[in-house]
Amino acid sequence: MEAAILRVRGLAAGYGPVHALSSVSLEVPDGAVTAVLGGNGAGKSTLLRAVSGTLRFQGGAITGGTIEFAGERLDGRNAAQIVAAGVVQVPEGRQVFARMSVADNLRAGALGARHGRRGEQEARDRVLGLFPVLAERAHQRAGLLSGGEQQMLAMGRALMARPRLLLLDEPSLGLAPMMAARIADTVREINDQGTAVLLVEQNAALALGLASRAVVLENGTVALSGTADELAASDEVRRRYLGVGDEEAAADAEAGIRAEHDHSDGRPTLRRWVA
Amino acid sequence: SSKAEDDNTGGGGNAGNGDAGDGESLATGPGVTDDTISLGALTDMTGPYATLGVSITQAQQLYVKEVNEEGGVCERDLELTTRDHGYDASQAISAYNELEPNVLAYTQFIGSPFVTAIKDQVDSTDHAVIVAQAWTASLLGSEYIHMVGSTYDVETINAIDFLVDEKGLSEGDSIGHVYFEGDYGENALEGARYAAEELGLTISEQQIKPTDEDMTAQVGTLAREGVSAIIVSAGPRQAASVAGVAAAAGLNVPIIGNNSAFAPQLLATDAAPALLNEFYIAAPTLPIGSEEEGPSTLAEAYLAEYPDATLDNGVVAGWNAARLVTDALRIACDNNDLTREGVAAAMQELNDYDNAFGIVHDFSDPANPSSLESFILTPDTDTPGGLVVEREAFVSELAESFPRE
Amino acid sequence: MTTFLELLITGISLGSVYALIALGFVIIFKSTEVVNFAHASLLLAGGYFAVVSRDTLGFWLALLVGIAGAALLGMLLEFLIIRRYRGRDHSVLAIVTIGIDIVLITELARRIGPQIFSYRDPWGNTMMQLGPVSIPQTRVAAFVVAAALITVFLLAFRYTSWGVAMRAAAEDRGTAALMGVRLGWISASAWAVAGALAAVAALFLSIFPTTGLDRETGLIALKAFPAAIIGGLDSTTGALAGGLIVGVTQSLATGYQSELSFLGNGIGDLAPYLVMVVVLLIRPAGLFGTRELSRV
Amino acid sequence: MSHEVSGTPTDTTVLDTPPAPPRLEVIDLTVRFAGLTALDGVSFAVEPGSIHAVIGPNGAGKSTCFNVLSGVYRATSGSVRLGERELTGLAPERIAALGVARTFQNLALSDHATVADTMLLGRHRLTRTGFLAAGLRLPSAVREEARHHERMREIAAFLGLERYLGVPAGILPYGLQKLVELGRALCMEPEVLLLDEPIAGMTPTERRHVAGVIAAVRENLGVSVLLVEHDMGVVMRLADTVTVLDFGRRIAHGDPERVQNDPEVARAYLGTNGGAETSSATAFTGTPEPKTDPTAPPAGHPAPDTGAPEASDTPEGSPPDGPSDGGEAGATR
Amino acid sequence: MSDLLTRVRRGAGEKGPGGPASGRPGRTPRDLVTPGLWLLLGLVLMLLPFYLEAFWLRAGLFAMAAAIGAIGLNLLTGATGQLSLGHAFFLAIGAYGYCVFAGDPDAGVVGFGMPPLLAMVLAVLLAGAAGGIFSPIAGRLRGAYLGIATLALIFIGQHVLFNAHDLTGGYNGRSVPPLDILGFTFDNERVMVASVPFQAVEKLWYLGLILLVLGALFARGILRSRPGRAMNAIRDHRIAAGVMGVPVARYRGAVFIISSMYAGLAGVLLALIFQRTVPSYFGLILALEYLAMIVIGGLGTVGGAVLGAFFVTVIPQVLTRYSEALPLVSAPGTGGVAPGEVSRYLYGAAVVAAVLFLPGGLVRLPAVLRARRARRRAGTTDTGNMEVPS
Ligand SMILES: Nc1ncnc2c1ncn2[C@@H]1O[C@H](COP(=O)(O)OP(=O)(O)OP(=O)(O)O)[C@@H](O)[C@H]1O
Ligand SMILES: Nc1ncnc2c1ncn2[C@@H]1O[C@H](COP(=O)(O)OP(=O)(O)OP(=O)(O)O)[C@@H](O)[C@H]1O
Ligand SMILES: [Mg+2]
Ligand SMILES: [Mg+2]
Repeated sequence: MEAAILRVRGLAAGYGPVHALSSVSLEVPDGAVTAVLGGNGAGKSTLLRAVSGTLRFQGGAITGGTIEFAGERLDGRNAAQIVAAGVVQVPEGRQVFARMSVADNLRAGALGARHGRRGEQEARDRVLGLFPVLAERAHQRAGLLSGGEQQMLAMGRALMARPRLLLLDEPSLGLAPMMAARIADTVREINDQGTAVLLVEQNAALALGLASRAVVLENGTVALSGTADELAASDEVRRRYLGVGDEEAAADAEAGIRAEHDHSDGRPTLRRWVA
Repeated sequence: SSKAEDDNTGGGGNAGNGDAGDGESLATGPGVTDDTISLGALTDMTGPYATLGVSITQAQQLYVKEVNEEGGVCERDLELTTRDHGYDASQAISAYNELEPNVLAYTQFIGSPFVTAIKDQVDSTDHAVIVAQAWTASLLGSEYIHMVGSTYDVETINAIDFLVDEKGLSEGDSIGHVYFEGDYGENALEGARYAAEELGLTISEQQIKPTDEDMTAQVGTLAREGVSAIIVSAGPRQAASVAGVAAAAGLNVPIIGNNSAFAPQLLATDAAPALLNEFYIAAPTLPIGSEEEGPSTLAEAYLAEYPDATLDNGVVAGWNAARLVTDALRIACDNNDLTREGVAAAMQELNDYDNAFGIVHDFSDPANPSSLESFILTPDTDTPGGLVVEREAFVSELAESFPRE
Repeated sequence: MTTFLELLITGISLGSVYALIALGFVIIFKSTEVVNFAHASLLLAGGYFAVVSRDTLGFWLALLVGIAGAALLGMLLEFLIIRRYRGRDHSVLAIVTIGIDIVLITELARRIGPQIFSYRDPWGNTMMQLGPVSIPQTRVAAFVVAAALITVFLLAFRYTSWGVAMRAAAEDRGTAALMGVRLGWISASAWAVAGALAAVAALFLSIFPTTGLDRETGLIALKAFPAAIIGGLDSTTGALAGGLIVGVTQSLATGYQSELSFLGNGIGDLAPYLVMVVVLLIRPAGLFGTRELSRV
Repeated sequence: MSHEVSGTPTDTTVLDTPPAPPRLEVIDLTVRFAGLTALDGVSFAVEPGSIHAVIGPNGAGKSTCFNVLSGVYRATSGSVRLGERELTGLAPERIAALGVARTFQNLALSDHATVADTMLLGRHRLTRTGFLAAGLRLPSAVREEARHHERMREIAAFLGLERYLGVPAGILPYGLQKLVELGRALCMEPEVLLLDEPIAGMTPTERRHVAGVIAAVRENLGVSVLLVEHDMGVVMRLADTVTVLDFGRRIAHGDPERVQNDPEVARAYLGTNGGAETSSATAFTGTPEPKTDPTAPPAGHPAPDTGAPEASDTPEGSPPDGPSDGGEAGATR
Repeated sequence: MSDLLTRVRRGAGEKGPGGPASGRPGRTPRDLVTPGLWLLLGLVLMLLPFYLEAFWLRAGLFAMAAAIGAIGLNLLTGATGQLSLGHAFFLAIGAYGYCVFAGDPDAGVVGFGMPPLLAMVLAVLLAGAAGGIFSPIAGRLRGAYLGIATLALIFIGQHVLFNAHDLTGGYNGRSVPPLDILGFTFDNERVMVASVPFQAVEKLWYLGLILLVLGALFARGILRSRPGRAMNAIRDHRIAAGVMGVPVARYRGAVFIISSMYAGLAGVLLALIFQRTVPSYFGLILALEYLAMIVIGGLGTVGGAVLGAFFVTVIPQVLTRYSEALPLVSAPGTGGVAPGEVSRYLYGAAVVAAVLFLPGGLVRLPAVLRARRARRRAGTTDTGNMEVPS
């Protein structure tokens, strides 16, 4: 395994009374894609927020453990310092600056990085090359873009900082298949250019296809970890996150319904309501 | 325990215990004990009239202190309870009612709306003598509520009389009147309108709000209309701005303000040159800086007590009011009736009352101000309090004939 | 005609001072989405700091002290209070600023007491002749200063990273932080700028033709509310336009008071609010404000 | 598709055949935003009781179409009919009153409202209690509240949400929040249900659950469902008919099988020559090499003019042909 | 259902907050204690006029009137999210409306001499109508724009109050005819009840109590059922509310009207307590005080409005009353900090503190304390990811 660029050890974090992460340890090798899998509420986003120093904006805080990036401690630093160190996150749900133009969103992405005007221009060219639609919409207000366009903008904006480690929180959410594939390509491309990626994905198939290593978070702790291939082969992962392997359900909507009905919790049939 | 009243103290609350110290039967009312007489003061020390309120209150506290040092009134010490209502109606009315059961009279009540608000209650049930710190005609008519000196309407008539007599205004001329919304300005305006009509002058009315501090627009309008004089029934800042703008714009006309339109602090500002030129104030007392005995002793005593304070007309007003109440108490004591009605009756006896501030007052007629006289003052940098007498106390004939319903 | 011209020029000169205050509102609103009702106290504080140091430091240094003091106070408010707010609803923060205002105004009024402070400024009572109209030199100065400052901020918002960062922070602090925006610095700087502008406005509001600074001076900030709204709360150009409109409206309504007497006395102060209501009826986000757009 | 398999009717006695909902017809619908045509003469019809999917690349105009259908945007031209009723031009609440319910692509929930209250909001159109009755707690209001509360619980139970009724919606995980939105829409007892990406961001298990729910809803209640979804696996299995949009235009239409094999669709949307069994998962695990740049306009298609809104500091007039929300362009929060 | 969901369910099911519409579990002892406490509180309030001196009764009455007004504002600003700085205007309409309707026809100012009870009802309706006239404007504006537009109401209101002498009596206001219900007059005529003399305050106390309780129950009824849900939805997500079938504009208008009517009622009550209405009272400061009330007490709740109203109105009175006895506070005229100033520091700071440290306001204080105690007792054990944050 290559040298780890990010080392998380015994990380615990929570939101006030809510404990979202407890003793999470993982390593992100330099120049590779690492995937984090897990169900809803497993703590994936919390992990990324902890790394990027933005937990406090959600009312959360790191309560224990350490985060090391390229040999330097990140925990305890503020978000701006972390960005300056080269760690940039694309937040869940895109969160583009809705009332700013697309162009200004991209400019905002370059705020934290100190690469000078030239650097900014280069970064912009690269981003617009990846996502030509952003050039077309440069003057449109970002909030009016479609969901997928916003996702592209969010990615592009993060790349403006030319990060060494990119944290991606569910980049494929709500994307058309082709667009998701394109994002996947982009991730691969970015990675090839030497940027390490920590990828959180609900879409395990996509994630495992991209990643060299992966961890599975469950209930705020690391349940499984290993190479992507190992995990992809694991029954547990296949059944729970890839949605395959359960012979009865077989990723089939109808079977899903039947399965639900067979369940003893006995979800009732909904009858039409008569007033 | 409950508020249930015992039968022997039930009733009007003015009966009191008859056992006064000196054997004779002195009737006493609320606020009077064997060794103290409680008085109330309702003031504004944190609201828009704080400047006035602080001076009045300090002067009254000083007065009470002096009286007590000289043995008090009716062998009792005076006790002054002050409540700051911050010019808020609910606070003012609460404060009045809070003090009401425990004081014999009020030496101060700032805020004519609030005085008006409790007027009916005073007349019908409370009967406490109140010296109000507002000189508007709307407060006249109660035998319990008094003001020391002329009301704003009369003062304004006198001011116009001064302009005509000494500043050469004549029939056909026009006067600008810059006045506050509310009863101070409006009461003054009534006087101005009456005098103007009688004298064949026209009034150019400019109503402003206490928050307006820049009088450029108003003075500009007056200048275009070619006024020959300006009356200011507003606050000191507005008066200063009027004077300053008029001077700068070359509108060289006499400006005269009501008593409340001047503060000595103005003379430390850039407005000073304009004010020292042709600016006058009509006032119901001698200025604090006068050489006469009344003002000069007060000024001395006040500065001794409050070395950092400013001498302004609030000091005079507060002192006079406290003194008026005390003198009424003395008469009531002589009459063996230290009840509220007794104090009110004593006020009526003060029909020739010289308080050493240049004007003789008559408090016997509730329907009329205690005096119709005004001094005309003018700013002067070298005098404490910043004002000197320009024209001695006088009553305009018009003021005498001013109809009062 | 001269009358009208004179009123117009008086109004513009007064309006430029309102515009300065409104600009402060707008900058705070743009960067932190807070409607700052504490602006009156920033203004009064700036003036107070300046006038109390006038005697020892002389006019220009004292003015600097006032500006720096108000800027610092603004930053302090941002640091101690605004920044601590965890919720999302910015109208709650607006109410917080009301609380701040009450405390600060009370304290400043207590300190100022009965005094009327004079700046003893270099312009004095000189009037300037503009064609048939003469207006105070101080107001010309106010107009020039206001126009210059507003232009500077307009450009800054549009073209500097500071402007981009400020707008980003205004929208979503969390995401802006992800971009490496130093949030603390950004919103503190907005509050500082607003404080500084208020201090400049305080100067022009307490020198000729006004008498001086006293405890009531801050109330004039109330005039800047309709100014900021008429222009549009998030528009720096709007602040200028709104300020001028309020100034001119007020001046005209005062000047033609006798013609307008059917509306009651003292219409001059009410007129800006009436204009504001009319503007809002036609353009709910003010003349230059951006309509809030969002999609689902 | 084979909806006879789905939703085993357990209790046939109470399942009176629901009256068919009216047909929803979109005719030549065009929506333009300042300089950008989001929908360009789109027509399709949702047959009563069917599941109709609308798919297309990001920015194709699917949500815009939903926004017009639910009255959030006003169409530039064209018309939408529900049975006999014309929907274009009606305010959102009027459309809701006709039985059109929807969910939102990005959640539109109150964070602090409990799940129960959130779902009861959906009952708004079915209930009458006004301010007076509510304030005075008139018996009629109490009765109504109880009755609808009961029904809301039924729907919650159906969705598996009954445990969370007392919990603020905002603290639920994303998947559950989406389910709450669906519950809220179901609480409107809709005739037509518009679902904008109902399973995006869910785990496979949750996806299966929700897909089952959708099928069961159609089966049990007989409502028409208009579905926007990028998970092709689910779309193919659930939908009876599919309409494909690209750059605001309809590029394909028909049953899922046909649409999936349409080369145009593959080019513009799927990015592969997508076989019938293409699931979202397999589409990603392979190494898809998009042949064309998906974001570039197809040949012959006019590039959208983006002379649109100016930078934020300039006055922005309402685009003459913009969508309208009670007189204002665009939707406003 | 996925087991992830089940896990979540475990956490939440144990200790859901039991929101208004959630399933109500069987009665716990606490459920029985609460009605008992309310009963006791009611009894105490009923008995107070027999023990408290008039000063405190009057302070209490001011607070009750304020509470009614604050409830109305909280419906508008707290529950529907429409910021209003113009509440004082509607208070003024209520107060002056009552005077005009009930006023003596021959008293120099316009008065219709109606029966006071009718006048009271009409005044409340008039306030509602005024709100109705403004509501189309209110319906168009958002957030800060609405807030400042309502500010115009204050200035317009003051202008009218000062200028329409015939109606309002001008600067010094006009006197308020006492309320009279079926021959029982709420004036200063002493009536002995259990040998306690009852004057205006004592009599009005009961009127105030009744109006407050009715007003509070009415508002609670609204908030906890269909209209309340719609109002909250408009506040939280206007577009979604419309799509769910809520006629947003109509609702916003209706809430504006109802809120104005509450203000009108508060105005009538205030007028009855003052026995005189003065225009300067109904200014910006008053409007800001009402906003402070609902923030300090708690946005969007009836209890919050009531608590906030008591806090904001009673604190200055207490401080003024005990100015001599309090440390740091000095009697007027002795230099130092005046009680009026202290109370302003206090409630200004309270607004800030409430928002920063007690989001949800005073009403949430017991819940927050309870949660903190519970947490301390339970230590910091992980109670699952779905525990409801307090
Ligand atoms: N702002 C917040 N306040 C309180 N609790 C929160 C907050 N954000 C998340 N949580 C809780 O923390 C836990 C972990 O949430 P997190 O968002 O990290 O999960 P996730 O794995 O990203 O889920 P998803 O797939 O839904 O994005 C969940 O139980 C969630 O409810
Ligand atoms: N209110 C608006 N003003 C201006 N442009 C808009 C508005 N709403 C949508 N658009 C534009 O219309 C186009 C279609 O958007 P829409 O949201 O309908 O796409 P979509 O098909 O739902 O995409 P996705 O799958 O990404 O959600 C986009 O280019 C978007 O930028
Ligand atoms: Mg997440
Ligand atoms: Mg969409």
